[in-house]
Amino acid sequence: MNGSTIIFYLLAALTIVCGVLSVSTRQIFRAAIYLIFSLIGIAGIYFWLDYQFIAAVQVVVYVGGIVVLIIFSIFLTQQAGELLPKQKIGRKIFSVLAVFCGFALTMVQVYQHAFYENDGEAVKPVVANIGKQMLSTKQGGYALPFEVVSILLLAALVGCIVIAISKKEETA
Amino acid sequence: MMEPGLYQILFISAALFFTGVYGFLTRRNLITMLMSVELILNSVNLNFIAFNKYLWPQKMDGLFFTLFVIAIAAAEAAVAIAIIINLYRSHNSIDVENAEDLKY
Amino acid sequence: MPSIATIALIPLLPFAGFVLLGIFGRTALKKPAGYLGTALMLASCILALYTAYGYFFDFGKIHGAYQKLVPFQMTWLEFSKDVSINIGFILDPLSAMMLVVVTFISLMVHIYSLSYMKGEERFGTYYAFLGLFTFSMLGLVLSSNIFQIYIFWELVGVSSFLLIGFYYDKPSAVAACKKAFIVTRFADLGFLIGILVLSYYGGTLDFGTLIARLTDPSSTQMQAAVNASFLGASALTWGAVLVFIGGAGKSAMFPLHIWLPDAMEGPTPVSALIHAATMVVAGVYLVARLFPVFAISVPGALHVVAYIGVVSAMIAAVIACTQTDIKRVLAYSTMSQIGFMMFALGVSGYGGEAGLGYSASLFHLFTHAMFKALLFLGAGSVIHFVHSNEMKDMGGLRKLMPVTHITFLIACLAIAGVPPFAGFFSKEEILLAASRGNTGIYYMALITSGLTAFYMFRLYFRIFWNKEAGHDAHHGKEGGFALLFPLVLLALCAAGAGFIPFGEYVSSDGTPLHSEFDPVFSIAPVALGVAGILLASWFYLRANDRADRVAASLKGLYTAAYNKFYIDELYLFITKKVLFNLVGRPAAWIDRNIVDGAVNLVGNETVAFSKLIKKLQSGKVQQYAIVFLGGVLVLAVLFIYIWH
Amino acid sequence: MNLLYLIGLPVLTAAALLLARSKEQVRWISFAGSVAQLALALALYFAFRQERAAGNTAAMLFDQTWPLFKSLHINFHVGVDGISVAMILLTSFVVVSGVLVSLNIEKMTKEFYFLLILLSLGAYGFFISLDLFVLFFFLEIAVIPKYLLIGIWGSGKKEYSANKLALMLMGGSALVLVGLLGLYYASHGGTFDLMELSHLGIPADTQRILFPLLFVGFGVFTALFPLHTWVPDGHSSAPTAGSMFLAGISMKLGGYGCLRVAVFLLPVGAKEYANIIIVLSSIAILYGAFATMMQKDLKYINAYSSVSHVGFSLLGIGMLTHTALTGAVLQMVSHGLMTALFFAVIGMVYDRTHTRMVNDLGGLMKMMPFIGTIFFIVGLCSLGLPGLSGFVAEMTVFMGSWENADLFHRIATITACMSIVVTAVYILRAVGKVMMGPVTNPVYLTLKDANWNEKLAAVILLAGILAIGLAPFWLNDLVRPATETIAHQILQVTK
Repeated sequence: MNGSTIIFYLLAALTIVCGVLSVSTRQIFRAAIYLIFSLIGIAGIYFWLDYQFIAAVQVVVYVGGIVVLIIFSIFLTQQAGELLPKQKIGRKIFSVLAVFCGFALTMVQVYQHAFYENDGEAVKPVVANIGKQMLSTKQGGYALPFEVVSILLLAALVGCIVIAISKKEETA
Repeated sequence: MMEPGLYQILFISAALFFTGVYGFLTRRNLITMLMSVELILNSVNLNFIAFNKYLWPQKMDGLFFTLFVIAIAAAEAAVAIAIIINLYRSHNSIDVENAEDLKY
Repeated sequence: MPSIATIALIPLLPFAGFVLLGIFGRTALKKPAGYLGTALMLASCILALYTAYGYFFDFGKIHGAYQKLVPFQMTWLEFSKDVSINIGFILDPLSAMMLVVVTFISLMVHIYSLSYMKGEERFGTYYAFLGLFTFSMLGLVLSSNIFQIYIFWELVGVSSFLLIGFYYDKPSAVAACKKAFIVTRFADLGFLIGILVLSYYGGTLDFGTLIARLTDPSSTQMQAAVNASFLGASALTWGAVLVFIGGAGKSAMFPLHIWLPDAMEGPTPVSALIHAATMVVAGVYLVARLFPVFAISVPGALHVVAYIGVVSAMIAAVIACTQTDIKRVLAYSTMSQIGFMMFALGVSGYGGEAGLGYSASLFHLFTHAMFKALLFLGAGSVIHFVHSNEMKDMGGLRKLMPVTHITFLIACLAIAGVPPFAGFFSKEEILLAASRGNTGIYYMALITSGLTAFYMFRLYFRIFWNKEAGHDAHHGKEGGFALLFPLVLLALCAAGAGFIPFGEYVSSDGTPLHSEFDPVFSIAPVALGVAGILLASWFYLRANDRADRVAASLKGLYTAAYNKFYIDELYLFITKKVLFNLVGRPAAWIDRNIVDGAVNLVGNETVAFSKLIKKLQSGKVQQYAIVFLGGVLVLAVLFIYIWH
Repeated sequence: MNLLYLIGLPVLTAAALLLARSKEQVRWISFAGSVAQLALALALYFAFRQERAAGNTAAMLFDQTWPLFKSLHINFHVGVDGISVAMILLTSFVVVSGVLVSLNIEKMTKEFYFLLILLSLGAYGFFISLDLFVLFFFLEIAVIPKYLLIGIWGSGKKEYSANKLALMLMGGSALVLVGLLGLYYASHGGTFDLMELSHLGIPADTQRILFPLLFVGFGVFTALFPLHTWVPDGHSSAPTAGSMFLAGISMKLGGYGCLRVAVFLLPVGAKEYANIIIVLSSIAILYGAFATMMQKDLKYINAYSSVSHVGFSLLGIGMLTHTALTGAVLQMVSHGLMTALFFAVIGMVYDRTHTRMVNDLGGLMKMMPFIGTIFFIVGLCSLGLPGLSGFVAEMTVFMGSWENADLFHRIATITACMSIVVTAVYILRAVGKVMMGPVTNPVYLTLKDANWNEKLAAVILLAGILAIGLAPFWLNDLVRPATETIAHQILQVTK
């Protein structure tokens, strides 16, 4: 039992506990906050795994971007102090059952499966390497997907504007 | 306690995934459903990274996929929230039970 | 022998009149319509007389017998190699005689109508219809093919419909024309099926071949027809009876006579032409045309003809005694006289002396056409004068309308069978034939002829005598030349036509039949006729209440006869109550509710089912997600543990 | 004579319609197009006669083939025989007069005419195709316009009627499609070619299965009892030209299909199911006539009478003798002309009085002698008056039916004959109420008679009716050899 292990389990606990709280609390703002912590926990795991760049992206995009967006939308749509509506109990039971079964099935499969580890010279996931491969047009390069994703983002941006704007014009 | 490895991470990601699914199934508020979806996406990202780390250390494909997923998740969240806000404007509610105009 | 064109022109000239006046009769040709129609009819009549004269005295007789000539025939509609509808002309004594009758009476009616229908708004149309009728009737009598007869039979029916309904804004006229058409149509159904039967067994539609095959006991067709039986009678009997039903409908035989009295709603000249002289004798013509088949092969059917004929004659005569509408009296009298013709055919045999009834029947047809047309035209003249059909509005008209009076009297004498007027000779022959053929029928006929004299003179006295000149001067004077000329001409014929030695020319087998006049036999009918006249004069010569008292004492019979023995009501019951309410209404209801209901049910059930399953498509995302997740899990388990 | 003109002309007309700028242009283009169709149909008739007179005895004349889907042996194969020519003539007559009577359509004029022309295209294509695939294609082309014509320009409960019609006809087409595919696979070699299929001798068991599919499928189109219920609703809701096309052309597609596909290709099946057809059609004839007696709406009267009249052609088909088959074709042509004219006249009356209820109308003859006369003549044609086409056709059917000597056929024939009386009852009732009698409504006194286009339309159809009624031999000579081919197929089975 060394420090690294302890840190890992702490991070794991943080992630899962915050995740569970985030889907179970009846106060929506708290749910968002729990989500942040859960995401931070995942970022921590990325750090733990030595994937600093991804961890940074995770913090910046998720915690700094998406969740803030979510919080803004909560402000826009939610009355303060209002509890979230309760779900039907039947639905809850069924969901728990299904989720538990699914989880059990997955884990059984995971533990029964013998993963084959590839040997070979490990590539350091440092920013320089990532950048090179990302913008490379050679074999194994990700220039094309990169462009596709950027266009997708652009399209999403335009889409958001259109969706948000259309109603206003009609009412005006 | 065991040395953390692939199986432990897979356990976390599976737990996170099903937590997200549970949230998606039981939450009635669209924003919280969106949060559940974020959890699901993150569990997938975690899997990619873990497999990359433990099974294909000589490549970075998992990492790139994670990157793209994050990018797409950002777009998705933006669009989803635009829709949610629009829905709120027209229906004055973002309860998923009420958003059923497109049935039949 | 006249050229084909000459014969063809006889029917085609009136047809040309129909087409011209039908199209332009309302506009360009409105004024000269009458003269145009009459001129065409005159030409047609001259051609007909020329043809008939030529036939009887020139080319028709070969080896001492009149031949059936078919100068022209063309295929009109081919059904199979042997069976086809041919349009052609047949010339034999029967058709030649009918040509003369039809064209002559039609010409008289054309002339008469010039005055009678003057000022009518649809004057041109009237002449067009007359042309159509004359064309159809001539086509009918010239038919060389049994289907051709049917064709013209229907056309005659429709022109009768048109003319009865000429005053189409009068609801009673509309009802009458519909009734006439539908009743005769019903009879035509029998005719049509009869044609189908005969043509099937005869293997042809051509009269000559058909008659030859169906009268020759050794021919295969004949044997097949006799051997095939249905409900106890041979196919041939059925065929003949069915054809006769068609004839009975057109000739207003009991029980299909109900349309004839109502048909009097038409203009009076039309009644004279169609419902007295020509169309209504088409049934007689039809039986006469197929007479060899009836007489030789199916005597059973001929008995039917005889009994139907005599019963009709009698019933009609009884009803005629009670009617007060003068045209209706004449209508029933027509029916009665046609009954005479029918049973004369019915009691006749084929060939030689036995064929006396045949000649007598057609002789009566000929004379009847003359005097009955005269009676109708005379009645028309009276109606024109007093503007009413009812007897009670008339009386004492003899001084006001002398010409009408004299001609009407001649006609009455003729129909009553007083010698030497035309009716006497023909009726004598019929009675003679009946006494030889069937005594029962003979006595019934004798009584009927007495009744005939009675009701005709009842009519005569009530119009021209009875009350004295109860009419004001506003009636004006008797009609002009066009009105009176046909009356006089027809009166001459009615008086003199009896002296034609008819049997010489028209007989069942074509060989001349010499009929000798037997004064002893004539005593009984003439005495009865005179008795009828005297009785009528006792009742009606002067205004008195004798008739009413007798009617009151015979109340039941009188009321029944006055109401035409309730036959109309019976038909009305059958059609209205049974056919409309028990067949038509349910059929319409079933179609809307059961057949269509079934279709709608299929549609509605589909919709209901879709309503049921569309609930699955609830629009609730989470429900979908759950189903999706469940599906994924089930599939995963299936693929991993069961179907791996 | 190139049969493709028959397809090309409507296509060209339709294209020209799309380019038209004003309603006037639309009307004149359609009118010119339909007159050209009529001319073409007449030219085809004379060319056909000439070819036959020159001694060409091939079953199908003017035939042409282009491969469509080579690997499936589907060809664009066209050709005509007497029946097709008669049907094409009928179609062209109805199209011209249909276009003429609808010159006063103001609502979406261009679309209306476009659909009319499209329908005629479907009909021509259907009648000339000798490949079942192409045949089915054109059959479907003819269905859609009907739906739209009723749904858009109709009156009354038009949506219901349009749906009902379209669904029932589509149901029929579905059966036909299954039947056609069955034929395709039954032919082993896999062919849709009509003439090839007719020589194949399809096994009796297969025929037993396929015949009902095809016959009922086409039967829906031609109001086979009890699948006729779209007829009253569809006809009564359709606009005037729509009813004319529906009854005059579209119902004939079904009859033609029954004869040309079902009976011709599957004689064994026809023989086995003939009695059922006879029973159904006899019922339809009499029952339709009785149901007509009780109708109050003029269009319903004509629609039910159509059920009854079409029954005659189905009866003729069921009787399977050469004469009866000829009669069936004659009846189709005759009924097409007659019923189209009847609907045209009803439309004219309706346009003026705004009612079709028999009880509300009366005495119209006085104000509109032309319309009244045509109404009367077409009524007479319907009740089978000699000199008009109905008589010729019905008598041919009766004569042909009577050739079957057994009691069953006899009774069926007599049942059918009885309808001539019932027909007279309802026709005279309608004529008597509507045209004769006193004028029921003083408003009617100011009504005008037909105008030139209506007169022309009526005269064109009337000319057809008279041409058949007065001189049936030309049509008979045209149709008889063609039906003989079909009768021959059946005769071979018997031997």
